Amino acid sequence: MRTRLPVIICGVFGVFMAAQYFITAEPVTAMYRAVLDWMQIIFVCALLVGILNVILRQLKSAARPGPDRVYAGIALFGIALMVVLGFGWGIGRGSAFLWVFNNVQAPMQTTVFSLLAFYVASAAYRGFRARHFESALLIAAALIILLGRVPIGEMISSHVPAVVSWVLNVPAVAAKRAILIGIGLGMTATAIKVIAGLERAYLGSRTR
Amino acid sequence: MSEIGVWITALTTLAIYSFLYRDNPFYKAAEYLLIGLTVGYSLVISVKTVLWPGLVLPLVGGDLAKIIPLVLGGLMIIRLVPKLTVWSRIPLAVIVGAGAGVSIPAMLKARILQQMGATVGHVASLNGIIMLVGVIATVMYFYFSREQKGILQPVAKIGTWYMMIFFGATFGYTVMSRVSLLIGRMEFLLGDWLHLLGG
Amino acid sequence: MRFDRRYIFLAIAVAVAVPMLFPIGLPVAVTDETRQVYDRIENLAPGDVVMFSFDHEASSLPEVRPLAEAVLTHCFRRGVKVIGLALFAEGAAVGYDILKDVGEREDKTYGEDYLYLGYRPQYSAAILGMGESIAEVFPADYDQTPYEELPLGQRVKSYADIELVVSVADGSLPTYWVEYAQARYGQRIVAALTAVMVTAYNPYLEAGQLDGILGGLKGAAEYEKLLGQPAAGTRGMDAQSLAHLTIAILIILGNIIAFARWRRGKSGKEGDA
Amino acid sequence: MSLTGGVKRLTAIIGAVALAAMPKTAFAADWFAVERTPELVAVIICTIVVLIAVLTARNRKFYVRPLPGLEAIDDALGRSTEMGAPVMYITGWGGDLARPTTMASLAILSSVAEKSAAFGTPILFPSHDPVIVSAAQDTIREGYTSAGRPDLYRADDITFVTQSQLGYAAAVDGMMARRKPGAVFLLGTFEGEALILAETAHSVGAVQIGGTDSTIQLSFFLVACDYTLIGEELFAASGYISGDPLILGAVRGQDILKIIIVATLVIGVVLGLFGNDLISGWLN
Repeated sequence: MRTRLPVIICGVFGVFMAAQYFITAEPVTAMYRAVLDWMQIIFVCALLVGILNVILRQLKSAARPGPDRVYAGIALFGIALMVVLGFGWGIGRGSAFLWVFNNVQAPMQTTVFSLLAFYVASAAYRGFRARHFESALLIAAALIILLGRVPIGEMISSHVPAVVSWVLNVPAVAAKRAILIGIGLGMTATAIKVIAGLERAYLGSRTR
Repeated sequence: MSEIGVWITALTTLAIYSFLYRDNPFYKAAEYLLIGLTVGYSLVISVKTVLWPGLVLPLVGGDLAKIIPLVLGGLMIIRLVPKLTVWSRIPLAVIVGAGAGVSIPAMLKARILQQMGATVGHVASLNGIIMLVGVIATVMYFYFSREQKGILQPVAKIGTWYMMIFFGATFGYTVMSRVSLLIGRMEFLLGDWLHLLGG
Repeated sequence: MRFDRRYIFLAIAVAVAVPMLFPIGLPVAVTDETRQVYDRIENLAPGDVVMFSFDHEASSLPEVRPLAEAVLTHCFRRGVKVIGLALFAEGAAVGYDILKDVGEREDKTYGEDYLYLGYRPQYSAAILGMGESIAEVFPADYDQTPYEELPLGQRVKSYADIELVVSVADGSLPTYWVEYAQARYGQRIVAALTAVMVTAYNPYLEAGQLDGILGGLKGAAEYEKLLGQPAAGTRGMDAQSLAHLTIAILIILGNIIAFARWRRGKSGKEGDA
Repeated sequence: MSLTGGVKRLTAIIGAVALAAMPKTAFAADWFAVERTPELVAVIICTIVVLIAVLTARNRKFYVRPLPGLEAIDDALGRSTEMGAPVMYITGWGGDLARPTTMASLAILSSVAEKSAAFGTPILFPSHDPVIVSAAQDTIREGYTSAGRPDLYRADDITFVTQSQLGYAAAVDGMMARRKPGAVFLLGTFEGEALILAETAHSVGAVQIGGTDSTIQLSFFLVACDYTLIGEELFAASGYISGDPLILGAVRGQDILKIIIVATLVIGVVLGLFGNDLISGWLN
């Protein structure tokens, strides 16, 4: 039962979900929508477990003396704030919940995102080394696009934009297509292995 | 945006940027605040938009079909009891199986057939030929059953050239978006907060 | 010894901040892609309706807001009516702000010249549904006024009454617009995208499934130039150029240093491999 | 008759036969999505090829060429052990458990868990997805147990952090700065957070092994990580690392499909040059 039942369930759902793609009959599409719905609810239930674990973990470290209790307190405050505002006064427009989202959460997220501008630069400095022909190509392509897409490139030569779009639309697209084909094959093969019960790492079991 | 909002935003923004110097208490405080807010946010949103209208209300309304997701979700929740974790394998199997099943035709279409179709579509031009050579060489780069020797070696080599151009180009154009984000934050710090920008 | 990367961070911060404080005013050349979008709007007749869909998350706002503002301004100046909506929850409040800001700046009346529908989940269903009836998908606008009580709402029933859809996006939503609204209802579509997404949509433009693509902060700057009204996009271009240049220099510098070390190692002196 | 004329005629005949054989008429039942026939054919071909390759693999072991990224795993684990540091394993914010990429990553995780347990080095697994956490807990616990070190398992190391992409990135950054892992595995579907994590991992001195199916993030991994599994290599990796003959058989199946794809492309192009768009029509 520990692995057999899950593997059978996995196989049944796998075959059904692959088959429904080709079938237009209403009972099948209704079942398909139901399964999507179940997946969503399973996810939310797992989310509740996850969130409960986060809260317990923070409570535990808030209870322990030491500098970490302050941070745990901050995290708990954040959770409590959103929960109280969200369940107490709603999440619609003009609500305090949205105000916190717009003025605190969203700008913080954008700021974390913008750290990338710095990281891109440091990765560029250390990662691009012309050790052989291939890496020289990598660098050349990066430099062309980097400069060709801002006013500076247009100042260097009026042909730059044309070169940029050729690189982006011909060789780069060819490689991207081939990589996508490879990934598609890998995904398909993995999915087949999983449905056939050959790959069971998600159950923690490797042996058949 | 009210003045207090601007100040809160500015302080949290600076706290996050301070990580670029090194890890420090301000960053750590911002990090925990962000964890707390985002966890609270997703709790509220998922209960209010999924669990309540998608499970609770229908069940209360007598929709017996919802007993299945109730059971599956329940099996997930009893993971909280360590001895019962084994039961959560059933909902996990549903997600993995259904996900694998859905992805097979979808991936074959979007990642393989459409890409092949686009390649075969317009070959009667120099660019079309350059493209075809690139696709075939790069696909063969991923041929695993043999060492890259003999005929496979030059083919895989050409494939790497194409990939390097692609990766370089991707890097270059992604930089644009990332820098724009920083510009946006700078506009906020220098303009909305410090009022240093004209206009 | 490893180079302290914090100098690199500092260089980027300076490259972005200094041109904002002291603008250089680098000339912006307009690309054909941007001109195509501009001409598309320019050729609309006053009274035509354009739908603006805010299909992005809050975190990409710095990039998409200038794009949306530029095109919206153009529409309002042409006397074109605008219906806004959001297919991502995070875009909902943001879209409303942008639309209201530009609408008020251009002296337009809510309900008559523009309106905002708000957010609907399940985007494929929403896009398909509006092909039959907008009022059915959005019974009321964002302020809970019944759709059909708004003057613009009475006039615009479905895609048949809409000249053009502008999808302001940072992800895959324009694909859905093409696959559902364009393929099924023949709706014409323009995509205003973050720079990262542009190459992903070039094939749609080539195939004629999109009427135009406007991409990234550079696209916004070009559009502002065509409008003759420099704004956020143009302001950002100096910083954008300088940051790109800095990164390019860093790549070259990294190689020069590595090469010098390698030479030193080769000539028998101490050096790292 | 000229050569081109002959080929033209031949392709026309082949085209007519193929058209007649097309399932449009055969499956005209109203419950079948006729326009999806090409996908159906592709699904059938893929399933047959992969399953046959797997079944043949029972009798003979297939060769898979070594992938540098995978050979580096042992070194990375060894290095972590020497430093007395944990290893960190991340499946990427862009994927959920329903995505085959995540499944492939978990398969690699199970081997990594077994090896790291043998070294006595714990794994940190912060995740954005509570369902992945549940699966990973089972995977890691089982890996530790089969290496004889169930005592290494701590549920608190394999945890849900937050769903938010950038909240998650900020938290993992902090975790890396404080726990200083010796090796960081970034295997799965990544989005914008990819480089934030890879650069921070580098700054704390960790060996980074990256691999993703996201074409945009691949370029960042290639530049920032010490080793990168490019696209499909990530999927082949689970067969290679487990050494399981049946899973190696599936890799063999992928290779056979590649030959079929290349052949189809070549035939399609040749037909196209002679004005026959049979294959391109089918694919589009």
